[in-house]
Amino acid sequence: MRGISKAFPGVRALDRVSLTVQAGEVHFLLGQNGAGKSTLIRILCGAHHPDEGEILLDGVSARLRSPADARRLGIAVIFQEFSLVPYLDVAQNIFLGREPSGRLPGTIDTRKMHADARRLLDTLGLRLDTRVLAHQLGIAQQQVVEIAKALSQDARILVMDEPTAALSDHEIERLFARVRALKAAGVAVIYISHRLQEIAAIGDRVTVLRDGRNVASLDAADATVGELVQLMLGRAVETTYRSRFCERPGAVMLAVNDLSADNGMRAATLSVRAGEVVGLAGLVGSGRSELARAIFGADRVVRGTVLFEGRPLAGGPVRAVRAGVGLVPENRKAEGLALSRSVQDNMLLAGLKRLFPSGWYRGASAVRLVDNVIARLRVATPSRERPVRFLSGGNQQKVVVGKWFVAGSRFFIVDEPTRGIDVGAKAEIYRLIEQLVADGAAVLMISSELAEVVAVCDRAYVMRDKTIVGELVRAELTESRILTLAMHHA
Amino acid sequence: MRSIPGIGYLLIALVLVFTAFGSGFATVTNGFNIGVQSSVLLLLALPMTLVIMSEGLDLSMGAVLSLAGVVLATLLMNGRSLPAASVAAIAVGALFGFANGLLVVGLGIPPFVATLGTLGIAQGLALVITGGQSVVGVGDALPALYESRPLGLPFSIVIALAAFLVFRFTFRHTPFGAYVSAIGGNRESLVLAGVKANRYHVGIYVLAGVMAGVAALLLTGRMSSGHPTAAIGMEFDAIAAVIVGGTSFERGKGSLGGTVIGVLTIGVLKNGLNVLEVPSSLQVASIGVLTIVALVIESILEPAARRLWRSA
Amino acid sequence: MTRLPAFGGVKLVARDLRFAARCSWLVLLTCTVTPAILHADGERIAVFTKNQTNPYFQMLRLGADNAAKQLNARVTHYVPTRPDSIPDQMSQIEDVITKRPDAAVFVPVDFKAVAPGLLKMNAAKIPVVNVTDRVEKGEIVTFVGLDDYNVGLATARYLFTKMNGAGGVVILEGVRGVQTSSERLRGFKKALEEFPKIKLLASQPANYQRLAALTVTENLIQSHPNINGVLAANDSMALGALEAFDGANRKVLAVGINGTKEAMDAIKAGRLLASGDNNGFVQGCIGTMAAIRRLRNLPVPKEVVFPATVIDSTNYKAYDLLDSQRSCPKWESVVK
Amino acid sequence: MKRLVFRLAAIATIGAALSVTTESFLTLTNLLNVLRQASLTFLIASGLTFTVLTAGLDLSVGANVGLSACLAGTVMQSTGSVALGAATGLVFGAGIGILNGLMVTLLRLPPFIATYGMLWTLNGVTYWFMGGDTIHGFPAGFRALGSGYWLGVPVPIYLMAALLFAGVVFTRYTTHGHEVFAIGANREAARLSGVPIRARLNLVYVLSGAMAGLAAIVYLARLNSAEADIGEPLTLPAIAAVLIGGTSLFGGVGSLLGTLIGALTLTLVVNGMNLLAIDASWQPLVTGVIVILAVWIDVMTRRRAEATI
Repeated sequence: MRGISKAFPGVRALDRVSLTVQAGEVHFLLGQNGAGKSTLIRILCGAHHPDEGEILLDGVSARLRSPADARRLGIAVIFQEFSLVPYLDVAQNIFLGREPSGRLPGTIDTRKMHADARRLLDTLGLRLDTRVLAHQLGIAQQQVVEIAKALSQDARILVMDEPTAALSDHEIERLFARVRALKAAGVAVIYISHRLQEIAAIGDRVTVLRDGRNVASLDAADATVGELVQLMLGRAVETTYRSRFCERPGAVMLAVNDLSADNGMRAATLSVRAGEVVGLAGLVGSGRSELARAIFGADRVVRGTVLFEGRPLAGGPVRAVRAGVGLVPENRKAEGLALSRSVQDNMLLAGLKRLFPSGWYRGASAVRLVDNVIARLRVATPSRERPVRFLSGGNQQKVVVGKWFVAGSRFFIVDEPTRGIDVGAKAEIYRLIEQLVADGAAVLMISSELAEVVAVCDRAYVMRDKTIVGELVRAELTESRILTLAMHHA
Repeated sequence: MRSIPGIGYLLIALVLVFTAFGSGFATVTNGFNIGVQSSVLLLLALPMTLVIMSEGLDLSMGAVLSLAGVVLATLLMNGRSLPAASVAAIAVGALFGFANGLLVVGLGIPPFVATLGTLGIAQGLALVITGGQSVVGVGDALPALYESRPLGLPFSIVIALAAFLVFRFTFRHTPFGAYVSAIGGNRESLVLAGVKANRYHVGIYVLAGVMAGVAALLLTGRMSSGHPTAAIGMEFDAIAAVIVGGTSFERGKGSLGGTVIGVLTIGVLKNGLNVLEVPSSLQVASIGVLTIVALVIESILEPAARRLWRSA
Repeated sequence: MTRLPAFGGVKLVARDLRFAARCSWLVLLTCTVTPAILHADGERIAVFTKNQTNPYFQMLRLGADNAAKQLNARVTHYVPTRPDSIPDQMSQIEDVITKRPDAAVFVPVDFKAVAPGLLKMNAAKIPVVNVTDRVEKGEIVTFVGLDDYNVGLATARYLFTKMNGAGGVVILEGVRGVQTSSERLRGFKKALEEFPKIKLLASQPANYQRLAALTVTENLIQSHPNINGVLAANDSMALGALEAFDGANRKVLAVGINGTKEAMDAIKAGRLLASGDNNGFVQGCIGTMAAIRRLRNLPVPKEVVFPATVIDSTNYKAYDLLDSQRSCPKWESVVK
Repeated sequence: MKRLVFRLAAIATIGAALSVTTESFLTLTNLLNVLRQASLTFLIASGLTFTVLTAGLDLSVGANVGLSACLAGTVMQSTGSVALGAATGLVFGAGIGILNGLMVTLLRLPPFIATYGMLWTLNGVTYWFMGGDTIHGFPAGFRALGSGYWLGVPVPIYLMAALLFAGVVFTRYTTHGHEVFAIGANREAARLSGVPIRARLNLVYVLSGAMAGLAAIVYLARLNSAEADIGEPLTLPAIAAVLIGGTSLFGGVGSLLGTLIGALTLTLVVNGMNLLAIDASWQPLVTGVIVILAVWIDVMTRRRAEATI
C-alpha cells in the first residue's frame, strides 16, 4: 500500500501512509488509538475507498472496490468487533459466503462444512460442537471462531486486529503455532496488537503509525519495547497542557467501592476529590468505559457501591444527572449529541429539569444561558440554531461539555475527550478541563494517550482485564509506569 | 430452533381441550378441515418468516393475494388455459414483491410503511379491475385440480407440505437460509464476507410476492371465483403465526418449523372455537391476544441471550 | 332503549358453553339412542350470516332465535371473524359440516363466491334454506328474502311522488358487487325512467356504511347545490346523508331500505321520509321456520319473497317494536 | 420552516387545479367542509405525531376510536349524561394508550408490532361487545360537537385549532416536548443526558390513545351513532397525514403544523376525487401512492442531511 490518504469530515485519518509486507512475514502494525490503524485495514479489505494512493499486489496495482474484490484477491481480515451472526451455528459462520457446494448445484455440502470447521477448530485447540449457535458462545470462543473463519479462507494476506485480547495463554500459544505455520506457507500476516511482548514471539517487521502518518518501519529483531513506546507516543507537539496542578484537593466527591457491573467490569475501588483531575488509563478493552458507564448508571451495577457527595448514586442516568454528575461519552456522535438538532437544543437537554422545574420552557432565559456558555467555551458556531452535525469534532465536544455546564454538573466523567480532534482544539479542551477544576468541580478522565494522562492528571488509576490494577500518584505518574502496569501480563 | 418452541405445548393443550369439549373435533374430516384451511395461511407464513427474520414486515400480502386471485379468475373466465393464468397470477405477486424489495432495500423506506403503501395500491387495483364484483365462471380446470386428492390428501394440504419442504430444504441446504439470518443478525459481516446482501434482501420480498401468487391459486380454487377483498387481513394471521412460532424481530432468529406450529395453532384455535360454537367475534380478539402473549414470552426469554451477546 | 349488548354478550357465551357441554353429552347419547326418536323436536339449526357490524343481520339472528324458541328447536350462529370474509365463511361451513347440524339457514357473504361451500353442504345432505342473497348454484330448500329490485323500485317511487315528480336526486349505492345493492340500484334506475322530470345528479357507492355516506354526501352537497332527494340503498347510509345535510343546515327528503329500529325512530321524528321494508327479523323467523318445517316434512314453497312495502309516518307503528317485544308472525300469515 | 413552505405550495397547486376543474370547489361552504373533514383526521393524527416523533408508531388508533366510541355511546345512552359518556371515551382511549406504552417500555417490544397486535385485539373486543348492535339517537346539544355550527364555522374546526395550539405549546414551550424530540433524534444520547426515557414514551402513547378517545367522541357526535367498524378506515389516512406533514419516521424531526397540512392535503385530494365524481374504489390506490411518495421524500432529505455528517 503506497501513499494512502483518507479524510473524514472534520478529521484527517490517513496522510500519505505506506505499508509494504513481504510474503511469509508477520508484520506488526503499532499505533495509539486514533492513529489510523483500523481505517488502513478497512481500506485494504475494500470497506472504505482511499482518497489518494494505490494498493499493489505482487507489484501490480489491484482494483479494490468492494469486500468481494478483497476476498477474491485472497485478503482475509479478523476485525476487533465480532462479525459473527448470532443465530447461525459455528460452521455456518465460519464459511459464510463461501459454503462448500453439495451434489446439486446451489446446495451446500453441510457434512463437509461441519467436518472442515471441526478440523480448523482443533488446530486452534478449541473443543466445540460446530452445531452450537454463535449467540451461545463465550467471548473467548467467539474470538477463536473468528480466527478459524479467517484461516479457512486460506488467504494470501491475513490481517489480525487484537486477536489475543480475550484469549488464555494456552489458546495464544496454539494461535502463534498456527501463525508460524502460515508464515512458513508464504502467507503475509498483518498483526495489530498493543501487547508489544508478542512482537518478540512471532514478529518479523514493525511499522508504527501516529496521527495518521508513517513514523517508522524496522525489523522486529532490533526493536526494543522502550524504543517502540517512544515511537508510538512520540513527542506530542508542545501544547500547553496544564499550568498548575491541584495542591490541596477538596473533600471526596466520588467514592466507588468494590464495584462490579453487568457489562463485565469487576471489583473496582477508587475515589475523586473536588478540584482534582484523576486519570483512568489502560489498554483497549481493559474496561475503562465500562467503569464510567457503571458509575453513571448507564449499565446495571451487580455489586459494590457508588457514593457521590456521601449519598448513594443508584437508579440510572436520571438520578446521576440530577445529583450533578455529567458524562462526556467516548462516542460523541452516537451517545453524546443529537446531530440533527441545534447547538442550543443539545446544550439545554441535560439541564431542562434544573432550569425550568415548572416544566414551562422560557425561550428568553434559555437563549441567554446558551450564549453565555458558547462564549465561555469559545464554541465556533455561526449561530446557536446551527445543527450540531455541521460543527468540527472539537466544537462538537465543546457542545457536549457545554451540555453539562448548563446542567450545573459538579463532577465530569470525560471518556477520550480529545480523540479524533485536531491538535489545536486539543489545547482548548485541556484549558476547559482546567477551568472546570478551578471552579471546584472534579474530573475523572479516561484516555488512551499516555502523554495526555501524564500531563493533565493529578493522579491516575490503571486498569487491566476489566478491573483496577494500580494507582499512580503525581510523583509516580510517567508514561512507561502506566504502560508497564497496563500491559503487565498475568 | 432445534427444540420445540414453548408454543408447541400450547398447541397440544388446545387440541386436548377441544377434543374434550368440542364434539366432532378429533375426527379425520375435521383434521382435513384444519389442514385445508391452514394451507393457504402456511403459504403466506413461510415467506413471512424470512421477511421478519430480516427485521422487515410485509403488510401487503393479503391484498396482493386478492389481486392475484382476481387476475387469475378474470383470465380463466376469458378462456385462458390454467397454466397460463397461473403464471400470470404468480407474476403479479412477484411484481409486487419486487416493488416492495426496491422500496425497502433500494430506497431504505421502513418496511411496514412501504408495504402499507403497496397494500393500498394492490387493493385499489383489485377493486378497479373488478368494480367490486367477484369474478366467476373460472371454468372447471382449477376447481377440479383443487378438489383432486393426490396421495389421498386434499390438494391444498399437499401443496402446503410441498412448499414447507422446499422452504426447509433451501433454508438448510442452500446459502439463502444462512444469508437471511445474517441480513437480520449482522448485515455488515455478510457484506464484508463479499456477499451481495442487497440482492438476497430484495429476493426475500420477491419470494413473499411469489408465494402470495401461489396462495391465490389455492384460494381461487377453493372459492372457484376471485374476489377483490377475499384475503384482506390474512397478512395479520400470517404475522401472528410467525411470531407465535418463535421467530423474533431482532437478530435474525427464526424457525420455519416454529411457523408451521404457529399456523396450526391459529388453525386449531379458529376451528375449535367454531366447533365449540364460541361467538366468532371472540376469535379475532383471541388471535390478537395470542400474538401479544407470544411476544411477552419471547421478550422475557430474550434478555438473557441479549445480555450475553452485548458484553462480547 | 337498546338492551345492553355487553351483558347480553356475556349471557350468550355462558349459554354457549353450557350448550356445548350438553351438546357433547347429547352426541354420546345419540350414538347409543336411535337417531329417529331425537328428530321429533330439538332440531339443531346452523345459521350463517355475513358480519357482526350491520344491524340488519343482528335483526335476522334475533328472528331466528325467536322462531327456534317458538318451535322448540336449537340455533347456533356462525359469523365470519372478519366482516364479509369469504374464506372465513368457507371455513365455518366446513367446520359445521363435521358437527352434522340437522339443517342450515344460509346468508352467503358473496352469492357467487360461496357456491363451493353450499355444494359441500348439499353433499353432506344438510338441507339449506337460502336467505337474503339468492345463491346462483347449489340446491336449496327454499329462498326466503326480499325482492330487492321491487323494494328498490317501490321506495324510489315513494320518494319521487313525495317530490311531486320533479327535482334533483342523489343515489347512495351499497357495497359494489353485492347482489342486494346491484338489485336495489336496478330498481332505483327503473323508477327514474318512470319519472322523467326527476334528474339523477350523482350515484356513488358508500359501502352500506354511515361514515362513508356522510363524507360522500358532504362532498356532493358542495358540487350539487340543488339536491332535493336522497335515495339510499340502506337506512345507515340514509341517516348518514341526513347528518351531512344537518351539518350544511339544509333540508332534504331522504329514503332508505331495511326498516331498522333507528329508521323507525327517524321516521317517528320526521327526519327520515320513509324506509323500504326489508325486515331482517321476519326473514330470520321465516327462514328458520322453513328449515324446521322441512325437517318435520311439512310443505315448504320453492321461495318466499316478501312484498315490497314502504314504511312511512303512517304505518311505522307496526314495525316500531323493541327487540324483546318482537315475536315471529305465524307461518300461515306470511306464506300464502 | 423551509419544509413547511414546500408543503403549503403543494396544497396551493392541488387547490388551484381543483378550482379550475370544478366550479363548486372554491366556494366558502366547500372549504369549510374540507376543513371540518380534515379536522377529524387531524384529531387522530396529532396524537400519532408524538409517537412518530420518538421514532415509534401507534397502529391501534383506528381500532381505539371504534371501541372508545362504542363504550362512550353505551354509557351516554344508559346514564343519559353526555359528560359521563365523553369521559368514558377519553378514559378508555387513554387506557389503551397506557397499555401500548407499557408494551413498548416494559416489554421493549418494537412499537409497530405491539400496536398491530393491539389493533386486532381491540377489533375483536369491539365486535364482541357490540354484537352487531348500533347505538343511536344522541341529544342535539351533543351532536352539535360534530355537525353543529358556531359563528358560521363548523365546531370541529375550533377543536382542531385548540388542539394545534396546545400541541405547539407542548412541543415548543414545555421541557417534556423538547425531551420527546431529543428521544427521537438520538435515544441513547437522551438517556445519557438524564432524560427519563420510559416516562416520556409512556406519556407519548397515552397522548396518542387520549387523542383517539377524543376523536371517538367527535365521530360519535358527527355520526349520531356508534357502530363497531367506525374506526376501521381511519388509521391509514392518519398515518398518511403525519408522513405528508414532514414528520420523519426516523424520529426527532416534525411538527404538528406539518401534520395539519398533511391532513388538509389528504382531505383535499379525497374531496377533489368526489367532486370530480371519480369512483370511490380509486381512493385506497391514491392514498397508498401518496404515503410512499411522502416517505420517499423524507428518506431523500434525510440521506442528503446525513451525507454532510
